[in-house]
Amino acid sequence: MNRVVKIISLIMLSPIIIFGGYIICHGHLTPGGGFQGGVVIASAIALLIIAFEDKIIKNHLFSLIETIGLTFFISIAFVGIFKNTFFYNFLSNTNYILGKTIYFGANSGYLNSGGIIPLMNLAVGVEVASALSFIILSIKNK
Amino acid sequence: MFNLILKFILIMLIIIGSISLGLIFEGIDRILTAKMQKRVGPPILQPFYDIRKLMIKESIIPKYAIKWIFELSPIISLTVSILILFYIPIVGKSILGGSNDLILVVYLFIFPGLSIVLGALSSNSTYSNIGAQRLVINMLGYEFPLAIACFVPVWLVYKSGFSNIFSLNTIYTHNIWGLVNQIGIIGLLIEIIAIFLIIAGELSKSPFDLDTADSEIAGGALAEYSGRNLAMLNLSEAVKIIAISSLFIALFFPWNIQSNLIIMFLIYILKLFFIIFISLTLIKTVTSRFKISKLTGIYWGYVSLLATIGFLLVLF
Amino acid sequence: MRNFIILVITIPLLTAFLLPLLKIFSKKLSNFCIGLNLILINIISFFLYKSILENGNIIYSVGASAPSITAPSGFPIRIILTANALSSFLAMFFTIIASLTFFYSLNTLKEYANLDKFYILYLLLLVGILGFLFVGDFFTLFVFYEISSISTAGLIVFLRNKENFKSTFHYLSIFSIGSLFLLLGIGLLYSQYGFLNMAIISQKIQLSFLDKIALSFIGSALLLKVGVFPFYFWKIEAYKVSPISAIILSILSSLSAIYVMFKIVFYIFGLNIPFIIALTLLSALSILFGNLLALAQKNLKKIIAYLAISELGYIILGISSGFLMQNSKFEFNAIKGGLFHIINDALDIGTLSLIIGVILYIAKIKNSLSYNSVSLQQNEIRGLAHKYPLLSISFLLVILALSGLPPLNGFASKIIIYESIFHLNPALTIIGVLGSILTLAVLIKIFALIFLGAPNRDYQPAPKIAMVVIFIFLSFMILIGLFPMQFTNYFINPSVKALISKPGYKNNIHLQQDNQEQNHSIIHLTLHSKQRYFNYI
Amino acid sequence: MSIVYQPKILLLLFSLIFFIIYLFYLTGEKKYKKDTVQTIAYFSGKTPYQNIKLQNVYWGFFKNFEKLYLFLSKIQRENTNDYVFMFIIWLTFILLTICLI
Repeated sequence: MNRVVKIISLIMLSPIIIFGGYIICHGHLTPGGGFQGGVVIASAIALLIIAFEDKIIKNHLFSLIETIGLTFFISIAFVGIFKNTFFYNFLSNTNYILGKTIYFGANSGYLNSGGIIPLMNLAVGVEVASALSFIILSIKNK
Repeated sequence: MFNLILKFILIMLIIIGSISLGLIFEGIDRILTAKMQKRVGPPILQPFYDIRKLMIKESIIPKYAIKWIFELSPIISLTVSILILFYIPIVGKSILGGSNDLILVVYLFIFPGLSIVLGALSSNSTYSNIGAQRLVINMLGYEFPLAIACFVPVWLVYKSGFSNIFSLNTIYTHNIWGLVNQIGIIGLLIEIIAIFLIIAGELSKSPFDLDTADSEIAGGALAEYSGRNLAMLNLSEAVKIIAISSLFIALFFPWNIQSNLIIMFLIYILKLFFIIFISLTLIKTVTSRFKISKLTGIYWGYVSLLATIGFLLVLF
Repeated sequence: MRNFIILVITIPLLTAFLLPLLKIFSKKLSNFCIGLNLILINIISFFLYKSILENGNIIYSVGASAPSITAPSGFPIRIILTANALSSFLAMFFTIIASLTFFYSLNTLKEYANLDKFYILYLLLLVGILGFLFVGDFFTLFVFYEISSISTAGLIVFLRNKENFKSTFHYLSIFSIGSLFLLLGIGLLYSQYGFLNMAIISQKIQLSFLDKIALSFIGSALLLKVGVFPFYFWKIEAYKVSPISAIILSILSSLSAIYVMFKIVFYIFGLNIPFIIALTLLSALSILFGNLLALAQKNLKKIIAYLAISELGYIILGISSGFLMQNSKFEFNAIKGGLFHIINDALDIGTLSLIIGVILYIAKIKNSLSYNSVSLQQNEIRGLAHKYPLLSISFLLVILALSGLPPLNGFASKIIIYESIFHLNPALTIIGVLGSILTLAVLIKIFALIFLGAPNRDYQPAPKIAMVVIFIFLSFMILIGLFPMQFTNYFINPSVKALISKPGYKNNIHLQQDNQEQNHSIIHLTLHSKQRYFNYI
Repeated sequence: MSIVYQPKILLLLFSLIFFIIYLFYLTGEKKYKKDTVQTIAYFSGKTPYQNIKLQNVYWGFFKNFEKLYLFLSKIQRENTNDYVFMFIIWLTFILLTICLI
């Protein structure tokens, strides 16, 4: 692609990624979550792939990130076993990190309140972003 | 210890008894067919002389044959035919009575056929291959009506509320002819006609003897056997005659006089002669061979139709 | 001890995700890790079975200490896993078979391009199988249905040649419709009763017309997964091209689908007589047509598929006729024969496909379709018995076992089935005897074409570990065949009691009384607080 | 309903009879003239021996049920809408059995 597309895509890269990150982090408050945020980030990476014909991105990098996201997701769930059961929300109602107790009724939504749910959203977001870009890359390579 | 010796003698007695009884009946069968075709026929002990001659001859193993299957299968076929006799009540109770030995006996009858097929296939000759495939088709055929015929008395015993309905002893002690009304009698007679065809098919005698069809495929499944292997196969053939007919005696002709063993055994021999005469000699001399492409049609069509009609009539 | 249920399912999941990371260090390490995790699951499922035998069934709710602690809005949406004697025994048995097939495939499937991807799908399918056994509520049933069908599709397409793509397309198109109907059935139930938990729905169900429609959707989607006669066509496509260890695992997945189908039909919908009668008829048909079609096949792996279908017919014949003969003294024996035949069938068909895998390995036939499943037409493999006596002896033993001839284990379970089915209808026993003689004819045909005759070319030496695995399977078969009574008394009887205990189902497991303060949630108030909460399976 | 099928006794008896028969078998003649014309499988025609061809295994059985196998092979054709169509048919069959009866 010519230079104009390359520069525009570089400029547009950061707002897209920031917006995707916003969707992931506020998963337990606003609509959307890990999956939707990951798709947004994947679209940013797709923009790069099309603009620069993947001179810079290698695909085995994505499968690595994908496995990291997956193992992070499962290991959070396994940590729950020591507390009580699998997938146990050990962070909620502990007033420590992400554990602010919320009382029943309308509130403006606190960021550090979901317990392990935001962590799960983060893991799913990373995994989906790398998986979709891996798919886009393999389609392009065919 | 004494008990063991007694058991061993009993086993030896049954082995020798069944083999000699089978050979004698084969001799009688040959004489009767000869008489029915107006010729003199061999002496009564001719099968014994054949066996002794075969034991002296060389037992040749074909070039590409698999030695261990080729040699073992005749012996296995003979042992299993003798084994069946332990489960069938001949005089009073069967030696190894169990609560479901009818199904066991029906399945044990597959073994001799299976071992002859494997032996014939392993002898790597075209004729024995074709013969073995025909034997499998024959087995496929007669197994269906055999199953129907065997389960008729079981249904009768079940209907009149006895327990252990699959054990041959209960069927043998409760005379099924008593358990059934008039329509049932007709049903059982039809069943007996089907049984004579099944026995002829099981022993692959004249109308169904496609696997050892002499004129078409030169000895068929047993083309490559000679010497002591062929002797084993002939013996297993003879014992199978006794086994299949004594199974159907236990199922369908259980009348007996409760007195000492010898008289009961003589009555058993009489019944045996009656069945073998009709199902073997009579059908063998009268009919000629069926075509292979019609064989399973006849079995699954006419013979099993006959058997099911008998079964349905018995149901009333 | 309580967490064993979830560990059995999630440890293979963890190793499946870790594999790409391990592959970077070394191939040996990743294989070692898979083997280690499979052995771990065996041990855990064995202890699970022992603990269930001692102190009854287990209910395990993921994420909260008790199933009733729920969102404030009041209805309990929890992932719930339940294990009774039958499901934990099947889990223990299937993990043993899966780990043995893993060691077998290490040896014979070396030439696969990227093996670690294969083992990810292999472990995911294992998770799908074990998940089916422990499922407690409908949505997890749908999740495990999806996991196992997508991982089987992955295993089919693994070899990436034209034929595999076609079969995967067939497979995926059927299973997307199947899972659609499953979801439809679950949606119907959820919209009516508001609960996804199988126990509550079984308590509140009134079997209205809408429930019957939901039952038929869920039942036929599960029948599609089982692959009995009418729903068998995807199985031919899948087995024709997939590798041997994938065939064995998909056989196990259809066996675990049988358990779920009968659990749902029996527990949740109450004994729906017409459906069970239809099942007995379909299974009798599948015995006949499975064997008749197997006789006419040219492709080895297709023959395995058809024989598997006919053996499934025996199992469902046993269990469904047991349910039909409600509270008569033959019900226990019929179901015992059916469950016993699940074990024998898994062993027999497993050994048959292992031996055929070794045959393909010996004849240096890679798994591209032109060679994929040796078509018996061109007689490419001949006269194996000359140089491989051990392999031919094990094939002869499989002939005896699969067609149910006396000394081996096939006969032990078939004789129990025949005895108890006879009281329902003698025609079923006659069809059973006919089915076993037809299977015998099929296996003789394979034995004649491959093992006997003059050898036409030299073959590779037989793989060592594969033969060891085959002998382990054979020793299982011979042991069960020789000691059927001891085996059934210790293993099968508790499972049959677990399946039959319909009254027991409701009140033999009381919710672990959880007297922490969270208990006084709204759900407690809404549902007649005096009585104990719910009685779960 | 005592299920008294004892495989152990069956096997014991089988091996005992097998042993006795094998003794009788050994009395027979063992030697034969190896790799002479005797051992070549008997074949009346001139063409050399071929292994069994797959097409004509169990020829009699298939010849008998030709129409059945024609019908069965029609069902299993490899196109998707056939499979989906069959799934829908059997689904309605189960739907009717459950809902109407």
